[in-house]
Amino acid sequence: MAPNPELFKRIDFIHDTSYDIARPSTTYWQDAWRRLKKNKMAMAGLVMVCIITITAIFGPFFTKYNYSDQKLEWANQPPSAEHWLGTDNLGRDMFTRILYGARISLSIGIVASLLNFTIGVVYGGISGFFGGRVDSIMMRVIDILWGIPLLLYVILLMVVLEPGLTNIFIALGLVYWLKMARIVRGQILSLKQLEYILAARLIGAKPWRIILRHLIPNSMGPIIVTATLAIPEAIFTEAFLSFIGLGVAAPMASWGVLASEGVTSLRSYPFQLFCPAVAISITMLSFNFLGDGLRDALDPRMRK
Amino acid sequence: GSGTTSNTATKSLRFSIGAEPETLDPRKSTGVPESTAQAQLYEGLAALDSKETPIPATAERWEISPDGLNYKFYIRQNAKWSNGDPVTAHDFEYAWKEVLRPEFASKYALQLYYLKNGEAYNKGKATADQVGVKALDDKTLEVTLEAPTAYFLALTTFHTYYPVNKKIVSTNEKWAADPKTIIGNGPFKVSNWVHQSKLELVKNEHYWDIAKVKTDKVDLILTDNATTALSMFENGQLDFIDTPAPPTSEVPRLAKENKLQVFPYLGTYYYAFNNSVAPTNNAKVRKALSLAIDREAIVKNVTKTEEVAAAAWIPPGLPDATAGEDFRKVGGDLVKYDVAEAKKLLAEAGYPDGKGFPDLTLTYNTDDRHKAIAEAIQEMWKKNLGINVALTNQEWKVFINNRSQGNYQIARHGWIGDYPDAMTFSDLFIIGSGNNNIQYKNPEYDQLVKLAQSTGDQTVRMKAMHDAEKMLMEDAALAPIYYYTRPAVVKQNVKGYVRSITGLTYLKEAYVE
Amino acid sequence: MLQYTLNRFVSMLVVLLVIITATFILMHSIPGGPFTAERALPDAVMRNINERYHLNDPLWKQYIDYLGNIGKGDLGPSFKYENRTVNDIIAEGFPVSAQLGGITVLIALSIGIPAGIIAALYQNRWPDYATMFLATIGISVPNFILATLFIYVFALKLELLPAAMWEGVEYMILPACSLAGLSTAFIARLVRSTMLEVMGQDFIRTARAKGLTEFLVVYRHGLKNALIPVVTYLGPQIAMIFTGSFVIETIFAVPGLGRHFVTSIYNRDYTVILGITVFYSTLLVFLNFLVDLAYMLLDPRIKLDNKEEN
Amino acid sequence: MQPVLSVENLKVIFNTYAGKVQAVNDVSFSLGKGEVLGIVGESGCGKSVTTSAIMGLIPSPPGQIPSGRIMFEGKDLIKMSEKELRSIRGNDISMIFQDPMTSLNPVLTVGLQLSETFMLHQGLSKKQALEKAVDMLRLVGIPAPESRVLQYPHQMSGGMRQRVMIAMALACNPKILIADEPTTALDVTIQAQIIDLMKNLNQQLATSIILITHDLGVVASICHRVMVMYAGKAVEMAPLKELYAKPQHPYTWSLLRSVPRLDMKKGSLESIAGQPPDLLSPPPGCTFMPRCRVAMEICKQPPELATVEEGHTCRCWLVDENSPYAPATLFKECEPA
Amino acid sequence: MSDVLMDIQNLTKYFVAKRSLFGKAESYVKAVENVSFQVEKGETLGLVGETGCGKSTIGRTAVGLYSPTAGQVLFNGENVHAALGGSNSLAMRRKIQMIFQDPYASLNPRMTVGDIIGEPIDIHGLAAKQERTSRIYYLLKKVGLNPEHASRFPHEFSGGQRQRIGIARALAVDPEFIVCDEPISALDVSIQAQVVNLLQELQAQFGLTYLFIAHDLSMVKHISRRVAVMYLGSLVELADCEELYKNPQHPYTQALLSAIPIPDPVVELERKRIILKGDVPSPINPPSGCKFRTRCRYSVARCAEEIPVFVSQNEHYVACHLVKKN
Ligand SMILES: Nc1ncnc2c1ncn2[C@@H]1O[C@H](COP(=O)(O)OP(=O)(O)OP(=O)(O)O)[C@@H](O)[C@H]1O
Ligand SMILES: Nc1ncnc2c1ncn2[C@@H]1O[C@H](COP(=O)(O)OP(=O)(O)OP(=O)(O)O)[C@@H](O)[C@H]1O
Ligand SMILES: [Mg+2]
Ligand SMILES: [Mg+2]
Repeated sequence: MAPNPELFKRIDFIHDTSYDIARPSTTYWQDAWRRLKKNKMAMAGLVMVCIITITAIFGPFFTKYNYSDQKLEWANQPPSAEHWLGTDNLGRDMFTRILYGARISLSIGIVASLLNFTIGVVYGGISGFFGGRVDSIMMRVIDILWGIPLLLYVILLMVVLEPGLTNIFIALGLVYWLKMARIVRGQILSLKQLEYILAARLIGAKPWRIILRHLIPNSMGPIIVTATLAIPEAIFTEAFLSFIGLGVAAPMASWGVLASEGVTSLRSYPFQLFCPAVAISITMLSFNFLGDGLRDALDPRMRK
Repeated sequence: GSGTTSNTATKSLRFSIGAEPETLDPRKSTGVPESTAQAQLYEGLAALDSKETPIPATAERWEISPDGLNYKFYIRQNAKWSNGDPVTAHDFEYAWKEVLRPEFASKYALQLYYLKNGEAYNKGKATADQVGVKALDDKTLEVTLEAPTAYFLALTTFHTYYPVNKKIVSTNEKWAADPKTIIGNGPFKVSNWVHQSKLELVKNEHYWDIAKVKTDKVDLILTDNATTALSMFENGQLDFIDTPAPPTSEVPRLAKENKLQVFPYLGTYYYAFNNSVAPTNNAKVRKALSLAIDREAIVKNVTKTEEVAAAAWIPPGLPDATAGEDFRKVGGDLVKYDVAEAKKLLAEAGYPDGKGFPDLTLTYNTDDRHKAIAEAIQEMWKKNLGINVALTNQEWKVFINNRSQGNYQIARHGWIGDYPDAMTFSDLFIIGSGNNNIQYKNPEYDQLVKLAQSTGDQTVRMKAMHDAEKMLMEDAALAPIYYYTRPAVVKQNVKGYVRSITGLTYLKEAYVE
Repeated sequence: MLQYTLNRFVSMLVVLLVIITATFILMHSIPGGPFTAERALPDAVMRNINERYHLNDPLWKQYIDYLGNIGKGDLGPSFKYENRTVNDIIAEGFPVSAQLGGITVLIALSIGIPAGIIAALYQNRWPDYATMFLATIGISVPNFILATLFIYVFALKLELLPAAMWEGVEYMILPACSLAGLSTAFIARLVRSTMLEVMGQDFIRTARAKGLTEFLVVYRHGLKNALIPVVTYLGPQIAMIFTGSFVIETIFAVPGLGRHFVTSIYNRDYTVILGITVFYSTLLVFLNFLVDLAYMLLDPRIKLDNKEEN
Repeated sequence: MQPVLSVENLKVIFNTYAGKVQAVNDVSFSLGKGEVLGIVGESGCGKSVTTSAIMGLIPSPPGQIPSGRIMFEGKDLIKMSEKELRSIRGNDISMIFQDPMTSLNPVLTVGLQLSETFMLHQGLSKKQALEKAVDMLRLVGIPAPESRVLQYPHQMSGGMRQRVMIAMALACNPKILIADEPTTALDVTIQAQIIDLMKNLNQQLATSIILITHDLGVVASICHRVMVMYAGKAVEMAPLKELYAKPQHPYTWSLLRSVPRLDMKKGSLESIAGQPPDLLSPPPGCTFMPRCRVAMEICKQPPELATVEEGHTCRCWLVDENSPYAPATLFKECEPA
Repeated sequence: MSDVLMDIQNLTKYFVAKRSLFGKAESYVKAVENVSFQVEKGETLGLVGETGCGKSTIGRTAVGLYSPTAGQVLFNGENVHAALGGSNSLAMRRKIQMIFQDPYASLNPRMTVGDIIGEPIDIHGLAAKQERTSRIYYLLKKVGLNPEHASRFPHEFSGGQRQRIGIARALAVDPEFIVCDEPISALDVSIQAQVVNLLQELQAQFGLTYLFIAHDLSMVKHISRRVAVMYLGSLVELADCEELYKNPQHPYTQALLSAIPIPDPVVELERKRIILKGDVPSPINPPSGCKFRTRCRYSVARCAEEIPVFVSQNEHYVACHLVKKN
């Protein structure tokens, strides 16, 4: 086939820009969200977290029992059609109690992770970034907070304040970010030596900007892991604090309290432990898979 | 059992007594684990038999003066310390005077205030010589009391009255810390003490009644966690759980499996009303609250350990004036469950159907059982009276502190008798009593108690105490809930132990079959 | 280096002093004292006791005396346990707790790190999901539930192991495993996240290009870069685990130090509270120092012992 | 010359959320024993990816090799198991990476990073390996190698790190050395030293070398054959002198012209107008067309690789037999004023 | 010599190589020793030399990333390090920028290219939101990248593309002075040409001043007005570009120039190089006297004893004892 000589006609050189066109540009967050959406486990986690939250908020309006309704003669019933998750030692409906407990435990979990993300991350960030004397002093403060027995100030709080959730938040606020602060600091100590931090300094980025925009995003992995750990830890600390007298008043009960009570009756009424424990585990699984997905999504090097 | 620690060869008895004893020095201790351990290591002048009557122990006999103020105890010739030393009257004198010596600072010094000048000496207002205890010779002990005390013999079975080996103790301040120097005069002696874990006892070869001791070795297991103790029991690591009591939720199962033995216990579980603050300073309110409690439902569905719904303040098991009569039976039922009456009283107090009822808080110290009871009663009050009572739980010492300072409205309370006499319950609510946490101030009541304390006449005494109790219940100064029981988890093959109503278990004749 | 160590030592003393002071103040400001009991003691008896334990002295004097004694290495007598000193209590309890803690940390590291690595290497495939599922359960099921379940299964149902007490190797397995659960799971998750970060770096590609086995690539080139968070976590965690866990020691009747942390406060056993706090804090501060040293070993770019070079 | 390595129709794509990046698109070449093949081309045209593919180091995901074969000693490297590859990597084929800072492990001493290759492939003891590492560092011209082996990468200058990378790759006398811009961070004297080193290796041990570089001077001093790449494709391949003397592809011309020479007068350097194509959606025809000064209508269709002379191939419609133009004349014609 | 922009005076920078137990430094890497030179406004000063001789260190010290061990850096008569520590450090930051040697390491892996380039714009408040995007696109185009690259991440780029991102970032703040630490060595020649053209264009347009560190002597010659040659932490020669290439005085410079490869296989084969003998000495323990003497073919006894001073002949500075006899 002889090609058409027309084809070999020179075309004038007009630098053809049609191939330079820009696709709509995405920001880092849009990009991360897109990556997150592709992660099935993470999306499953996200959906579960939403379901759990919605159930915690609205669920109690739809059960026929109240968390405090007792039927003493119906105590310790195993799960049945009447009581989906059985009844407790006073004949109260476990399912309803778990629904109400979710409100407490979830808000505790959320507060704990907020504390971690705010105080813990920022504190660790500042300490690690400035290093030297600032770091020494800030870390020694952490040592001190860590060294003073938690129980002592919890008891004091109990005496000073009215019982209720606020107390728990204060108690958590005192110490629940120490681990995070140290982990973040450790990460930042090693990251801040990197060349791109020098580069950021060079363009005049102020310390807070370097910490928030450069160092912390690059420590996201351990941060998310630590934050997701903080949730169950706080849920069970709440149970312990309730024991001291700091939590919500009975007969309202959080998941942690339900689980600790269930432990004593494990052999006779195992469902009383399993139901709250499973509720906590499912919530944690959802949070963790969401967290892991988030971690992956925030790391642009991880594709697919 | 599992192949773990079954000690069949020596037939040791593994017995859980609860937490680590604070001390094995009987003069200083106060708690249950201590006294249980000491009950195996020491022996008082008298001991309680299975019917709670004092019988000769280290003392082979005694004489009591007609006015009931003077006792002479004759100590057995063959009573020996576990190191072979003879037990002498001097040992008793020394031990008792030490308890009272102010610098010795025994927490239970008050147990010896019955002795003449005992209280004065302890307060630094008398000398040791003036105290009413004296060794007349090696084997004779003379005791003089401040006032006639009908139950003094029973008191001598109590650990504060145990002797200590003067030779050892007066020379070695830390004697009670080392198994080698813990010298007792009871059926067993300490061979090893692993703190927080176990106290190993072996037969005391020098014990005067060694013939009756059937077990060579007793391991006292020190754990205060009910679930742990139960696991160890079910795993074959324990034969007998004395303390801690099994978790309530496991009780029905244990009973069904024949592992549970429930013993009477000289104690009342009650709700203390603060008689000096509103709204519980109103007798009608108190009474309404008390009447609205379905005690039967609580013992049946909540506590479940064969407790008895309280019918009045003083529990059964105490002697009355006539021998063989029970104080409670004679006293009769003084509280009941009557919702209609309760509603009526509440209306009279100005809160018909609970309307306008002020904020009321029920405080308890954190514990599953207290919590369950509180929740149940809260619900009863809500249902029966239409009032909402808030619950608060507090850490133990904070709770005690608040309660003893009257810093509460309603608080959970329990009282265990020290000795088998109604007085151990009656004198609680006199003005100035350190344990009058309900802030009850009734001079008439005080007079009745004084009367009972000052006379040796049993009929007068008992009547006074019955009257006092009626007064207390009439005022509804407190709401008794139930009478304690003491459950034990015991293997079928454990025999021969004696459990006293005051909570002590004697293992002298116990053995594993 | 020595200079740095000395500085740290001085700051450690300051930290301890602050901790002691704060604990002292807190402890005396909460209600109840060592001799508050359900049965109120008569005033006379109370007075005698306070006299004997110097509780009548003004607080500042008690504080000064306490510091003086600490200087001599004497942590004082226990208020609750007659004839036992705090030094005794620590000397008896710590070896047990440390032994249990040692095993626990060993388990946590020897399972947690490989699990995290495996999860990272098989990111978003089933080994990852499986280990992370287990790890999440490990984190969300607290040790008291884990311990109870272990006892139920291994001691009561299978009758393989004793349910409690501390009398030999077989007694250590269940408590160590229950205690290790959380740390193992957390370490696994930490390692996974940092390994993911590290394994994407160029130098891993270089290591692979050298023909190193996957094990060496991971172990020598990946792990060291990924360990900083783990080490950070381990510092305080070891202090905590080695001084004993209240929950685990109670559940398994282990005669360790951990129980005293909580019971001494419930008992208001002032000297024990302080003594244990001092002991724990010393360990904690020291371990955090070691952690900082470990940073410098793990990452030569980290310098804590001098001011910024630039 | 019998080829030790032949790459046939290699394609590498990266799956990104935006789409598939066609980083290497149908590249074929062979490397003879003892031959030095230079690869030059626009940055981002797929040179490093091609060589990474040979090493089996395309990160996957996101990378993927949908087609192509890489034959080494009769076996296809792409189909090889990880284990087989491992025994080849570092030993038979080794590679000098482009980015020396990030390619060295920041937390290990350079001594360890060097010596582990010896321990692995030559079974040396730790001590011997470290001694050998010192020798290697000396060989690449690092002063005081005894103390340098104990240092960490961040304590070295860029050039030193690069030389460490080189030493690492030369460690085991590989059959094939892939050098991805080995001398960019080096000063000319060291560069000359390194090039001598590679030349020696090549001449004495008949090591085949693939050299990726931007420095056409370096290419001129060592290569036997040169491949020019543009946008994932090989656009021209010729023996060294031939390429410099008779470049056929317009891109090659531009490339040669962009180089400043000492004997040149100052002024603006010639550069190629426009942007390199987006490899997500490369132009349908000749990828260079949008920037080509001599484009023709037919360039909207993809050109085939055509043989100009024995051993000289070019992917351009200009060298098509039907083309009315002689590239050489156009080359002159387009020279800037 | 009226308009001196950057004045580097007796700059010395040591890194601690080893520390004693007490934290005292025992030995130092003498990266830069007593270096003085000036960069005039609007010029490009090329800085060449052996690898590891301290070029990057000078560059980094000049922009204030390292603090000098001794000596000072004046920018427009103002001490750079003092200004950066002061309250108005942003103003100084904006004036002095740097293009890093290692492109990948200097880019935050978690930021899109758009954000990397946009960050200095944000920090210095150089553009409003809408303008910001167009400015980023403008910069990307300037350095030869597509605007659509703005939403990609550094790891998705080839080495040369990454380097261009770094250049775009430095240009974002419209600096007066840029330290270019081997900005083009990772680029292919056509892009090199683009970038160099760009740099020159900017220079012509805005009067930018460059300290241009490079190994490619041809390129240095092309772009610089004057060239400084370093060896082992010291300046050995500094002269006008044409002059230096035509008439290199220092033996090291001569060796350097002779080693330049020529992109022409025919010429390249014939070229004669001066081969330097011996090993490069260590900067921890540099030779006494003239540092180059261990490898210098003309070295005499005096070279070991006396540190040669910088002497000038018509603005041609050389530090060599033999310069006149040569
Ligand atoms: N992980 C990745 N994800 C997406 N695209 C990638 C990835 N790695 C490389 N690319 C793209 O593949 C193309 C080829 O890259 P490569 O590194 O081979 O270029 P190069 O020819 O080596 O360039 P240089 O000379 O600048 O190093 C580039 O356009 C790059 O953007
Ligand atoms: N942080 C540091 N710690 C210790 N030594 C260092 C450090 N940074 C640089 N050096 C040393 O300082 C000397 C000069 O390094 P510099 O990076 O300035 O060299 P250079 O001239 O830029 O070399 P190249 O051309 O190879 O980049 C080198 O010997 C290097 O090892
Ligand atoms: Mg490349
Ligand atoms: Mg450099």
